[in-house]
Amino acid sequence: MEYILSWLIWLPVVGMVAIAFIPREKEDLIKQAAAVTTGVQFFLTLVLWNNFDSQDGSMQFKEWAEWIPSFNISYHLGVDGLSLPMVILTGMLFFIGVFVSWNIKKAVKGYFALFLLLNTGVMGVFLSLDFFLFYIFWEVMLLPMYFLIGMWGGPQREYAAIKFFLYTLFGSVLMLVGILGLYFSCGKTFDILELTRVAPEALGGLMWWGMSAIKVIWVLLFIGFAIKVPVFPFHTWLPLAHVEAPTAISVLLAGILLKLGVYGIIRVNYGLMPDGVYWFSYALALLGLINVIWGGLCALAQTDLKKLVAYSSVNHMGYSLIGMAAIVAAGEANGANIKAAQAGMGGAVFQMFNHGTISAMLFILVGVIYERAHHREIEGFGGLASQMPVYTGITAVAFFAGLGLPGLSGFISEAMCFIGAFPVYKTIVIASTIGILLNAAYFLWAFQRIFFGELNEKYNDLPEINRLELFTVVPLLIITLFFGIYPAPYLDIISSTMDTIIEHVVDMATYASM
Amino acid sequence: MMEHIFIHYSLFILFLPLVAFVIQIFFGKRLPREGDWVSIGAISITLVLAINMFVQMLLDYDSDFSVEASFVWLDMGAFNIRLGFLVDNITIIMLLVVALISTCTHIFSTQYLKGDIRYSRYFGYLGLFTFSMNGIVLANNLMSMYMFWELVGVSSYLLIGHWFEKDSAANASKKAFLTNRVGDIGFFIGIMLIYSAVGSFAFTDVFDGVASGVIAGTTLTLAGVGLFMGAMGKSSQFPLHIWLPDAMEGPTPVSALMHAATMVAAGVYLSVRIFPILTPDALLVVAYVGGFTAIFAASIAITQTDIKKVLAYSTVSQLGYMILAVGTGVYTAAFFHLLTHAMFKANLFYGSGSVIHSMHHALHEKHDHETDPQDMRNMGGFKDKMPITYWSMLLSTMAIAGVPLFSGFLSKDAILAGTLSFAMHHPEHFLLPLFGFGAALMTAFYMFRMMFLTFHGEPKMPELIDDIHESPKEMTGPIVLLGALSLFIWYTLPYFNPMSTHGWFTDLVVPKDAVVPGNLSANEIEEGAHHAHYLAMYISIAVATLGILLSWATYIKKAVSADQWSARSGFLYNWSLNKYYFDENYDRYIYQPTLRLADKVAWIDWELYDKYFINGFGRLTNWASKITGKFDYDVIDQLLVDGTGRISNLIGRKFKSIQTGKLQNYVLYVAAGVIILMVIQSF
Amino acid sequence: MAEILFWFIASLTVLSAAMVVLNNQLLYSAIALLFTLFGVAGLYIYLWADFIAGVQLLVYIGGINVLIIFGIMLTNRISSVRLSQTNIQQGFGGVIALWLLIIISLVISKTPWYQVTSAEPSSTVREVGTLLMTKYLLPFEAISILLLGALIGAALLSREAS
Amino acid sequence: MDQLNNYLFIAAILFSLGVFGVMTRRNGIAVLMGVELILNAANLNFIAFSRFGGMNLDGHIFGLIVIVLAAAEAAVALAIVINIYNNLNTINVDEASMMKE
Repeated sequence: MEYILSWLIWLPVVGMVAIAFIPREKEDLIKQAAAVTTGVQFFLTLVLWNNFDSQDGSMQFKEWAEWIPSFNISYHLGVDGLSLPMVILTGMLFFIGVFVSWNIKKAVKGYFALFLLLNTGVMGVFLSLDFFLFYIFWEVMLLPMYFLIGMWGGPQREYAAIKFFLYTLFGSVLMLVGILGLYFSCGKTFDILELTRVAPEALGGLMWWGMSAIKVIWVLLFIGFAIKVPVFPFHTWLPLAHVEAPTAISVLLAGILLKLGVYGIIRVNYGLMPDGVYWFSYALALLGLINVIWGGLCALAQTDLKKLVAYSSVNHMGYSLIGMAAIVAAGEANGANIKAAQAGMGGAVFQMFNHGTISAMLFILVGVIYERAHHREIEGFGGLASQMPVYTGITAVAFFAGLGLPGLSGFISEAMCFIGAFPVYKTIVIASTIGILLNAAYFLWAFQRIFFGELNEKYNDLPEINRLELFTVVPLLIITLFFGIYPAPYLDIISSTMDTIIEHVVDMATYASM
Repeated sequence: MMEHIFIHYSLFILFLPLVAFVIQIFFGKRLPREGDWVSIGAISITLVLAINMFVQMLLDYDSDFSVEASFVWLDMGAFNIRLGFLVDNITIIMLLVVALISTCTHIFSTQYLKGDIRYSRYFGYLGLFTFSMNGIVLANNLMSMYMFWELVGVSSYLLIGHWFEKDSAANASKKAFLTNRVGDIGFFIGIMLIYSAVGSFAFTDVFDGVASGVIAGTTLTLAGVGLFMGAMGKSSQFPLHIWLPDAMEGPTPVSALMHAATMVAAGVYLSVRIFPILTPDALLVVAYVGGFTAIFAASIAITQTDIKKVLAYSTVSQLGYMILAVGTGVYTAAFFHLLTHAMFKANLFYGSGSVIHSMHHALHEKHDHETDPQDMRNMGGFKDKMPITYWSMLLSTMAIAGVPLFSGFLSKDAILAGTLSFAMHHPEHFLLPLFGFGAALMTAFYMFRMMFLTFHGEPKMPELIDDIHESPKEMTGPIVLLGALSLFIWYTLPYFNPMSTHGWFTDLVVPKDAVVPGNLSANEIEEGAHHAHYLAMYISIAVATLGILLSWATYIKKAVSADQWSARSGFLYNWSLNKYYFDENYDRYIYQPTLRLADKVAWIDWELYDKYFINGFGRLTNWASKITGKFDYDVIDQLLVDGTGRISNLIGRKFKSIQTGKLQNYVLYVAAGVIILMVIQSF
Repeated sequence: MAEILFWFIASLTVLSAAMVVLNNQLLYSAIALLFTLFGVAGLYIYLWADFIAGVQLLVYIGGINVLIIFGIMLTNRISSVRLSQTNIQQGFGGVIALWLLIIISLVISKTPWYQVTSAEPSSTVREVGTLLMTKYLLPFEAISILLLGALIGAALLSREAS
Repeated sequence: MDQLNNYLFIAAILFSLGVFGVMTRRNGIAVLMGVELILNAANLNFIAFSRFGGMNLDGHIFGLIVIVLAAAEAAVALAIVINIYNNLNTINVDEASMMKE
């Protein structure tokens, strides 16, 4: 148990090295190796969950080792209720991702090696508590993603990959500047826990070029994270990257990588700059609203099913942003409404997880139909419900989960986000409820066009979803259903940590005007 | 209170249909008879349990009976949600209604959908619906009510779209869901308004909170109107009424169960539940929406020729009545009407289903697939061919028209009395009773029009009449049962006065005081209604008679020509026939603009913002790099660097001979270099 | 006696080393190298390094030197071609080497070396073994992997081009 | 014989001879022999410093490592020489001067 976090991070690298030694012709062996690696990692995440103390809102399983002492950089890992669900999600989706990629034909060896490298990067970001380490893992993620999209993607893959790369790089450069700003103004440390302690005071009142340092750093870091979320107007890489990426990569992109943005904002921006939270929360809610409406409208207009699902991600992450903004409800100025803050933060974090499972499911399902029909034009289908009843049923559940049907997990988190933000941002929340209508509209309309009506003659021998595909999608379905009916296990994990974060933000903020 | 036996019953009633749903979805196709017996068995058990509860309630005869049980569903510390059951007399009655109609529908469907390709799925969805509906009925808090509310919407979506090969069915199902969602948004905003003030979802806490004044005034009005918007969506009130007529694309038993008796009544049920927190302003909104819907839908029903459309608009109109009753304060009357309406309207739908069924078979015999089996213009003279259907439908028609001795008379009378008394207290709202009585007149007219066109007169398609048969007993059974339940006697026991609603219902469902400070108390409302009772009764008997007579004169005696009248009324007739062009206008002013907006937004996002703005950065960088590249090459590279290079080249050529490529020369130079360095160092 | 033997060994080492680099007959050079290695092993014994001396004998003389001789045999047709070789740039090289020697000698003689007198251990094998298994375990492992790699690499390099 | 400088001088001579060999010999194997001389010189220094530096056995370890390295190096170098011989039919290093331009 002692080094379990390190194991989680480095296990994929071991798998990658192992794959490097397998001759490229033995494709099955490579796939099996990847499956075993990710499977073991997934199992370890479950072990971690089992040993996790959900009553403790602070960091657990901490590991610390000196790394570059001259710059005060250390190898510092830890997990809390915010990162644990994401770690489990990562383990699960990468495991499933291997099976989604089972039919990859081109350069199998390279694909799975990069796949596992990506895994290490993602795990590392979620677990590292040193900013420098965090940044390194953040960049480690970027490279395999670039190649995975650029080499195994669709027709426009190079364009999509380079766009993704530049967009994200732009964000991470700003982030790096922010990190350095923090480093030099907060006692030359990269340790996130240490920064969380000292930054609120060290930054208070600090002025740079006539601007408050908090604002500057907040904005720098926020843009870095916002590109990943993606927050309007930094979202346009997403549809393209999603559409061009191979199915498994879309799954991971939507399922995990988008969560890094929200995770980063909560972990870093909220932890280090409580005053910034108060300053920015209105904008956060507003951006959430724009995400919801804009994403919803764009999704409504799409003719490509995968692009629709991609825009639905923009829409869904908007709810998360709105929920996050609710943390200010706990402040004195807003009546110390702890209830609302808990609901909003819990909803935002729950929404991350739910969107992870639901969008993963949606992308897998899009992949299934694409593999059979070789196109994704919504108008090009029709009447598939009578041809593929099982597939239709599963897609129906996934779509209903996407449009926030009670009984499926998406509803609870969306409702919590709204309930949390409502006392503080009534207008924004009321306006964004239009989003749930748009949600329903674009999902149902697409569903009708694909599955209802007379069966398109072209597709009267389309095979039903097969066992491998069922194996990838059914677990997600079960999770969605389970948390939709009984969300308590998830909320148990996060609630202590959410309390810690809320308390921290409320207590550490100076409420000085900036 | 958790131990109360009713809670256990409720658990079974709630979850048995769900179990049936799960079994049907996963194993239905493989079971004998496609597993309809599983669903019927499950639903029958719930019916038995519901009857048991109902009998218990009658035996106890306690108007204050209420048990509650809840559990923590979601807990984050301060923020937590408890879900649970609230069982009181209203719940028990409603459970019985749902279980009864649902059982009838299940049995009816075994014949109506015989041989359907998705037979087992259909029964599964019925189970899902019954589960969700029971969930709404049993909810003790707004949150679980909202959740089941949406689930009901989904089961309705699935059932309306049962024959999804037809585009009209697929469209109707989507329309139903989306229109309901509009209402649900209001519902959810209402919930949030209340929760942010009260901090709890449970009805009891909400009532306490409102009573203590933590939420009042405009906010409370808005919250009430928000919650009522949910009811508007589900109960298909103007202007969200558009989905219900289209929902008739679903199988007729479904229309009977959901779109007549139970699901659409959920809105009324919600209004009844939240009645205590509605402020006078909110109530006024409710009353006007209900009243207008009642007369508006009735005026459409008059001209419809599709038998199910007539019934659909009639349902909208009757729901408007109930909402009107809630708005005018006599909410128990609304619930009473819900109860009676559930019985007779379900029966009317069964009857129409029976007619359509045999029309369908007759047309099938003739290999005629063009003629619409639901169009009343193709019917007529079925009375002798389908006597059971005819007679029991007649009972229900009497009930809905408000003929004394029938159940509808009692409940309608109670509503009209409440409305009248409200208008007496507030003369400025004289429109409300006018809406009520106008609608009553039209109801009597169009319902008998439907009966006459279908069952009386000469057959319009004589070639069919030989093939028209009475439906099998699985279908006639429910029809007879519910026809019988249209009689007044069942609702007034243990009393036998056909002119008074007094009976077990009024004894057990007693109006409670509103908790909003300053509202009229239940007693005051009761008093007023009581005073208006006889006046209302006379008027309503008069308008019902008038309506029936008019109808008789037009369609039996032909003393009045319907065609002439319709020609003479000009645009009014066209408006009514075309449902006041609501669908067209919504399409033109809401759907299309939204889609265009979406296209526009997507275009801006993709073609403009991304291609020009974001990629503009790329192009800018590209351009800048070209400029710098040119500068780099022409100036720095060619002039400076290459200049240096040329000089170096010159020097290099001189030293070229040193570069022998022989390793050992290099070693030698290295060693020499070391020595030179050492010598220099030593100085 | 020991003193005389020491000087004998020292001169043997130096002289045979000179033979190695100066002799034109390749095979003689190899034999001379053998003597040099022997001499160095002898010096190790004077330095109380019995184990290293043994390793020197085993590895250098038993292994490397034999390997070199094999190399010579393999790359020269022993019967037909003369087994000699020629030197290049001897003059320049000699000057450089001499200068190196002079400078190093100066350094050696000018530097006040830090010295500690200590008792002669009975055997160093145990200590060396212990050190290898404890303090120097990682280098030990690394060097063994290196050796393995070198072996494989050598085998790969010298096989017939396919 | 109990003088550190004696050993150092011997090592210095060996080293110089080795360098001389590496610089001047044309035959690859002979160059290799020069390298071996240099290595031995270094090793002698290690052991000598160990002996006069308090009998610290770290030097011995380094000596061992150097010997092993020498073995590895000899193996690879000879393999290369044989390879060159196979390809160019000579092992004179100055003839294998493809590095030149």
